[in-house]
Amino acid sequence: MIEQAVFWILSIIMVVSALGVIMMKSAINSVICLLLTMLSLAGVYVLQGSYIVALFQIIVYVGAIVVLFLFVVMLLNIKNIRREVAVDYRNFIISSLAVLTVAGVVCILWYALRLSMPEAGGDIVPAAAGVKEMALELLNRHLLALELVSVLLLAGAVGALLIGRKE
Amino acid sequence: MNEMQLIDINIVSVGPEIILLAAGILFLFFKLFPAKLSRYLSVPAMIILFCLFIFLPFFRDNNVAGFAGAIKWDNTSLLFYILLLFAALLAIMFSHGKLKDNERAGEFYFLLYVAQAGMILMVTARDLLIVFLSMEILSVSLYVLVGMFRAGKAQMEAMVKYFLLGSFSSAVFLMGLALIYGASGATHFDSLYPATISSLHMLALFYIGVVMVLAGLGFKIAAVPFHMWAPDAYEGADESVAAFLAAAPKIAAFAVIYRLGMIMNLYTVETLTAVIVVMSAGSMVLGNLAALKQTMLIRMLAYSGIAQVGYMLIGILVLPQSGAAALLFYLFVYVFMNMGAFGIAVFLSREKGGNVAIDDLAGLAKGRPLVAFAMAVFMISLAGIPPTGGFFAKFYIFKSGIEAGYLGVVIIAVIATVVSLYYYFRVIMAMYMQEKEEGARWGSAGFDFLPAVLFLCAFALLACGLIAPHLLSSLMPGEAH
Amino acid sequence: MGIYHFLGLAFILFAIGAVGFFVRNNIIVLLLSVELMLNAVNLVFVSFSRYLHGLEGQIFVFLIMAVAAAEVAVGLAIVVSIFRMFKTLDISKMNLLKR
Amino acid sequence: MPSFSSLLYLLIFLPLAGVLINTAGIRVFREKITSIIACAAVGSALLFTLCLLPEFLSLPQSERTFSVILYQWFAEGALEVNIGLLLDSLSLVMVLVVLFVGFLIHIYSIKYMAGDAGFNRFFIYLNLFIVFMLILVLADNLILTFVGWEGVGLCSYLLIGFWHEKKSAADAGRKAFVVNRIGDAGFILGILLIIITFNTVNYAELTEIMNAGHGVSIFIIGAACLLLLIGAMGKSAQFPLHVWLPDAMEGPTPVSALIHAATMVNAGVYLLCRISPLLSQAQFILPVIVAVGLVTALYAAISALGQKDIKRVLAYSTVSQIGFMFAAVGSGYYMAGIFHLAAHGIFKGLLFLGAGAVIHALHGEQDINKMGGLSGRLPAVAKTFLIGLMALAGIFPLSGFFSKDAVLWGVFDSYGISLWLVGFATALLTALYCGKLYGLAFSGQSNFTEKPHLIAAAMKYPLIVLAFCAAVAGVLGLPLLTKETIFASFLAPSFTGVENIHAAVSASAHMQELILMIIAGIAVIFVIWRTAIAYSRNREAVLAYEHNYPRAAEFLLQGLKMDKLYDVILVAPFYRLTKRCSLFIDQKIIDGAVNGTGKISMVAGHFVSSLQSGYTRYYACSFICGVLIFSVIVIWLFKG
Repeated sequence: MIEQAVFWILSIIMVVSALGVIMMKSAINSVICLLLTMLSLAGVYVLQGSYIVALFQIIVYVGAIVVLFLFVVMLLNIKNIRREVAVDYRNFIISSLAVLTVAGVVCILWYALRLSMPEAGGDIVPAAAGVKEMALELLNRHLLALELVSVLLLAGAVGALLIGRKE
Repeated sequence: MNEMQLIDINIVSVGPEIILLAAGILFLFFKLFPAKLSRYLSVPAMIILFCLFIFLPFFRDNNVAGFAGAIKWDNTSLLFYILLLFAALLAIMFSHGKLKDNERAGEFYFLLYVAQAGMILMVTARDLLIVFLSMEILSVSLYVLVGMFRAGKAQMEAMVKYFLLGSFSSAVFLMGLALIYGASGATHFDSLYPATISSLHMLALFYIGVVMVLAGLGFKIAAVPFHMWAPDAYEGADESVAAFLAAAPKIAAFAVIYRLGMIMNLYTVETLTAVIVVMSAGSMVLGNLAALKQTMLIRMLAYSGIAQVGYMLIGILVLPQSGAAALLFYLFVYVFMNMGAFGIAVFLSREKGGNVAIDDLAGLAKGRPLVAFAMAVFMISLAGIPPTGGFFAKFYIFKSGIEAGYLGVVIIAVIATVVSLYYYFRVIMAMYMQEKEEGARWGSAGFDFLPAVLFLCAFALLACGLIAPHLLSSLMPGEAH
Repeated sequence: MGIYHFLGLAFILFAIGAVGFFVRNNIIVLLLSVELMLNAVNLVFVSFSRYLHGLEGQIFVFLIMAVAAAEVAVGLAIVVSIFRMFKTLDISKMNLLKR
Repeated sequence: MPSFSSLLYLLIFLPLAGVLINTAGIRVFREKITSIIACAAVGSALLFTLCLLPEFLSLPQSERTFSVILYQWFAEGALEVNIGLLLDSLSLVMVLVVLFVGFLIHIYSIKYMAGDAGFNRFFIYLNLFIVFMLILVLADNLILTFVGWEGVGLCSYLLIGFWHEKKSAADAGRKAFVVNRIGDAGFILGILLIIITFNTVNYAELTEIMNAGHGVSIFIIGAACLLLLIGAMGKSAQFPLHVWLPDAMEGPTPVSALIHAATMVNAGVYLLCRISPLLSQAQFILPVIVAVGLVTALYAAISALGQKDIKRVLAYSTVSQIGFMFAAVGSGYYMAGIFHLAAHGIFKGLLFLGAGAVIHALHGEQDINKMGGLSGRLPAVAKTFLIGLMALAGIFPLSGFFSKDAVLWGVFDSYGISLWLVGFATALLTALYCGKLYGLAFSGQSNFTEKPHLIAAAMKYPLIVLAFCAAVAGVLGLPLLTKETIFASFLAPSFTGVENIHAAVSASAHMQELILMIIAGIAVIFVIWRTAIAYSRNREAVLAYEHNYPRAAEFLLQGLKMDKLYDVILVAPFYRLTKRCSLFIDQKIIDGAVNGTGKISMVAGHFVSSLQSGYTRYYACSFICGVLIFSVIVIWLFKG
C-alpha cells in the first residue's frame, strides 16, 4: 500500500519535472528539472528493488551528466536565448503533427503491450540482486560489451577534444 | 557461484578490431614527430588496412566464434568484412590529398580506424546489444569526422544535424532493443527464433521492437523515411568523408539487417516484409525523384544513394532464396561505383575548391579524358546499363525479386530505374557535351594518384560486368541457417 | 504494482522526451530530451529485467549510461563549438543546407 | 582454306580498334591520320564481310548460319547468356547495309567535317557507333542486342548534341533521350517477361521452343511481343514516339544520314524480324504493327509536305518509310520489310548526303524555299539527288519501286484493299513531296546569290556510288511477280517456319499484283512529274500562296491557272493539314505529353526535395512518422 503511494508520488514528480525539462524557457531550469527527473527515477528503481541501478543512476547521471550540462550552460552564459518555442506557423504545424505522431507511437506501444500480456501482468517482486552476481555477469558474459563501452568512451573523449578545441 | 564457468573469450575473433584500435591509438601520438613525417601518414594507414586481409584465410570456413557466441565469423561476415576494407581503403586514398599537410591527420586516421572497428564488430556481432554498442562507436566517430575539417558554417551545421538526429535514432533503436529483450528475454540472435517468442505470447511487442530496431538501422542506411539527414550530412562533410559515410555504414547496417532478415524470414512472411517493401519502394521513388532536381553533385549522389538502398532492400525481402548473393553482389558493386563517383567529387573539389555543381563537370572529357571515362562508367553502372557491374547487380536483384513473387516492387524498381537514367546521363552529357567556360583549366595531365585510383575503380566495375556470374557464385554464402 | 505501471511510466517519459525534440529549438534542450528518452529506455530495461527475473536488463542499463555519457560529451563539445561559430543555439537558424 | 567464320569477332573488333587507336591519339593525331584510321577500320570490316560472303553462299541454304560463342557471360539455372555472335542471312544483310553505307559516310565526312574543332571526336563517335550497331545486329540473344541497342542510343545522343553550343541541339538530344527511355522501358520489361516465361534469351533457342510444343499462353507471348514492339517503336521513331527524330536533325548531316536514316532507326524493324517466331505465334499482334506502321507512314508523309527545312523533309520521310517497313512486318512479309530497309538505307543515305552537300555548298542554308536552280550549279549533286528522290518515290526501274511494291502487295495480300489504299495514298504523298523538294530546291530560278562552294571529290564519289546502288539494287527484287525473289530466297533461311502463314500465291493473285503495281507506278510517276513542274515553274506563286494561305481572296487571285484544281482540292487542305500535323499534333499533343511526363516527374521531384527544408525538426518528424506507420502496419497485419 505504501509502495503504491510512493510510486504514484514519484511518477507524478517525474512526469511533471520531465514536462518541465521541455517547457522551461531557460536552459538552466531545464537542466534542474532533468536533475529532478533523474532523482525520482532513481526512486522508482529503488521501489523495484534494483538498488545498484539506482545507485549508478545517481552517480552517473546526477553526478556526471547533469553536472556536465550545468557546466556547459554556465560556461556559455546564454542570455539571449529566450522564447524559442515554435511560433512560425509551419513549425507549429509540423510540431503538432510530430506530437500527435509521438502520441500515436506510444498508443501503439501500449496496445502491443496489452496484446502481448493480456493478464494484468505479474507483480514485480523486489528481489535484490547482489553486487557480486552482477559484477560476475558483467565481467564474464558481457565482457565484450564492457570493453566496447571503453572504446566508445575513448572515441568520445578524442572527438570532444577535437571538436571543442578553439581554432 | 563458485563453480562459475568462465566464457571462452577467443581473442582471435576480435583480432582485426584490436589491430585497428592499437594502430589508431598510435596515430594519435604522431603529433610528437616532426610535421614532415605526418605527411606520409596515409601510407602506413593503408598498409595496416591491407594487413587486415591476412585474416581472410584464417577465418574462412572456420566459423570462429568468441565471447560466448557474441562474435561469430562465418563466410558471409567475411564478405562484409572485405567490403568494409575496400571502402576504408578507398576513403583513405581519397583523403590523402586533403590530409597531406593537415596537422589533424593523426586524429583523422584514429577516428577512421575506430569507425572501421565498430563496423567490423557490427558485421560479426550475433548479439543485438553488441550491435548497438558498435553502432554507437561508429556513430560517435562519424559525428566527429563530419565536422572535423571545420571549414565553415555548413560543415558545423551538417555535424550538429547529423549528431542530433543520430542520437534520436539511437534512442529509438534502443527502445526497440528493450522491447525485444522484454518480449524474448534475450538479445542474442539465436534466441530470437520463433519458438522462443511465440510461446511467450509476446509477438506484438516483439514486432514493434523489431520495427524500431529497423528504424535505427534504416537511419544508418538512409532508407526512406529515415533518410533525410543524408544529403545534408554528405554536403556538409568533406568529400572524402562523405564518400566513406555513403558506403561503409550502409554495408555494416546491411549486414545487421541481413542477419535479422535471415531470422525473420524463416517464420513470418507478411508482417515484417511489408515494412521492408514500404521502405524499399519509398526509397526508390523518393530518392530518384528528388535526385532529378539536384544541381549539386554531392546532393545528387546522396539521393541516388538513397535510391540504390531501395534496390538493395529488395534483396533483403527474398533472403533465404537467391537474395543473399544478389544483395552481396549489389553491395560489392555499390562500393566501387558510389565511392568512385564521390571520388570524382573529391577530385573536382580539389581542382576547383568548394562544393561541386553538376555543371562544373562540363568539359571534363576534353580536359581529363580518363577521369571523365571513369565517371561515365560510374554513372552508367549506377544507372544499371549492361556492360557494367551495376547492370548485373540490378539484374540479379530484380530476378530474385520476381522469383519470390514481389512483382509489384520490381515493376516500381524498373520504372524508377528508367527515371534515374535522366539524372545519371545528365552528368555524362555535362562531361561530354558541354564546354568549359574560358579561363578555367584542369590541373596537370601527368600521373596523379587520385585519377589512377578512380580509373582502377572504373576498371573493376567493367570487370565485374564480365565476370559477374563467377563472382556471384563465389559470393553464395556457404552456411545454411 | 504490476509491470504495466512501470512500462506505462516509461512510455510517457519516452513520449515527453520525443515531444521535446520537436517543440524546442535550443540545442541543449534537444540533448536533454534525448537524455529523457534514454532514461525511459533504462526504465523499460529494468522493469523487464525484474519481470523476467534476469540480470541482463540491469547490466544493459549500466552500458547505456556509459553510452549516454559518451554521447553527451561529444554533444556538448558540439554545442560549444556551434555557439562559438553561430553565436546562437537556435537549431531553426541553422538551415543553410537544404533542397 | 581458312574459315572466315571462325574470325567472326573481327567484324566488331576492327572498328573497335579504330575507336581505341583514335582515342589514344585524340590530342595528337592530325585530321588526316584520324580519318584514315577510322575509314580503314570500317573499310576493313566491310572487306572482311565481303570475304565472308562466298563462304556463306557456298553453304546449303538450310545451314547458312555462323555462330560463335566468345564467352559465357553468365548462367543462372537454366538461363544462360553468352556473348555470342550469330550471322545468318538476316544479320548479314544488316551488316552489309551498315558497313557499306557506313563506310561511304565515313569517307564523305572527311571533307564535310574538315576543320571542325571536334573532328577527332566525331570520328571516334562514328566508329563507336558502328561497333555498337554491329553488336546489335550480330548478337545472338536479346540481352546482348540490348547492349548494342543502348550503345547506339548513346552514340546517337552524343552526335545529335555534337554541336552543343547550339541550344536547340542540346534540347534535341534531351528529347531523343526522354522518348527513347519510354521505348527502353518496354524493351526491358519485354526481356524480363521472356526470361520468366521461357528461361532463355537466345534467338535460336527461342525459335526451337516456339517450333516445339511449349504450352505457353499466347497472351503472354503477345504481351512480350507488345512490350518489345514498344521498344522497337521508340528506336524506330514510330507514331507516337516519333517526335525525337525530326529534332535529331540538329546533328551534323553525315550523322543524320548514318544513324537517323540508314542504320540505327531501322533497328526496330530488325528486332521485330528477330522475334518473328514469337510474332507468328501471337498473330493478334500483327494488326497492331500494321496499324502503327500505316498510321506513321501516312501521318509522316503528310507532315513532310509542310516542312521547309530540307533535312526535316527527309526526316519525316524516313519516319514514313520505316512505317512502311513496319507495315510489311505486320503483314507477315518480313522479307519485304528487310528489302525495303536495305533499299531505303541506300537511297535515304544518298539523299541525306546530297542534302548535306547542298547545305555545305550554300553556307549552311537549309530552307528549301530559299534554294532553287541548283541543278545548274551543282550538277552532280542534283543528278544523284534526283535518282535518290525517284527511288524514294518508287519510280519504275529504281530500287524503291520494287521494295515499296513488295510492301504494298504484302499489305494487300494480308489485309485487303482498304489498307492497301492507305499505303497507296502514302505512296502518292511521297511522290508529292519528292516532286516538291526537287522542284523547289534544284530546278527553276536561282534565289541564292552567293557563289556556292564546290563539292570536294571525297563528297562526290560516295554520292555517285550510292546513286548507282540505289538505281540497280532493284535487281534483287527480280523476278518481279513471285514471292521467291532473289532477295527473298536469300533471306528465307532466317524465317523458316514463319512465312508460311500465307499460303502460296495463286496466278490470279499475280495478276492482281501486277495490276496494282502498274496503277501505283503510273500514278506515282504522274504525281511526281506534275508537282516538280508545278513547283519549279510557278515557284513564286506557290510560295506566295503558301505564305498567304489564310486570305482566301488573294488566294483565288493568285491561284495557279494550270494547277488550280489541284491547289484547291489538294494543296490548301493539305497545307493546313500538314501544318496542323507538324504543329499541333507534334508540338501540342505529343511534345506536351513527353514534356508533361518530364514535367510531372520534375514537379514531383521539386515537391520531394522541398520536403528537405533544412530544419532538423522536419527530419526527425519524418523519422518518427516512419516508426508510427511501420508499427501500425505490423500490428495491423499481426492482428490479421
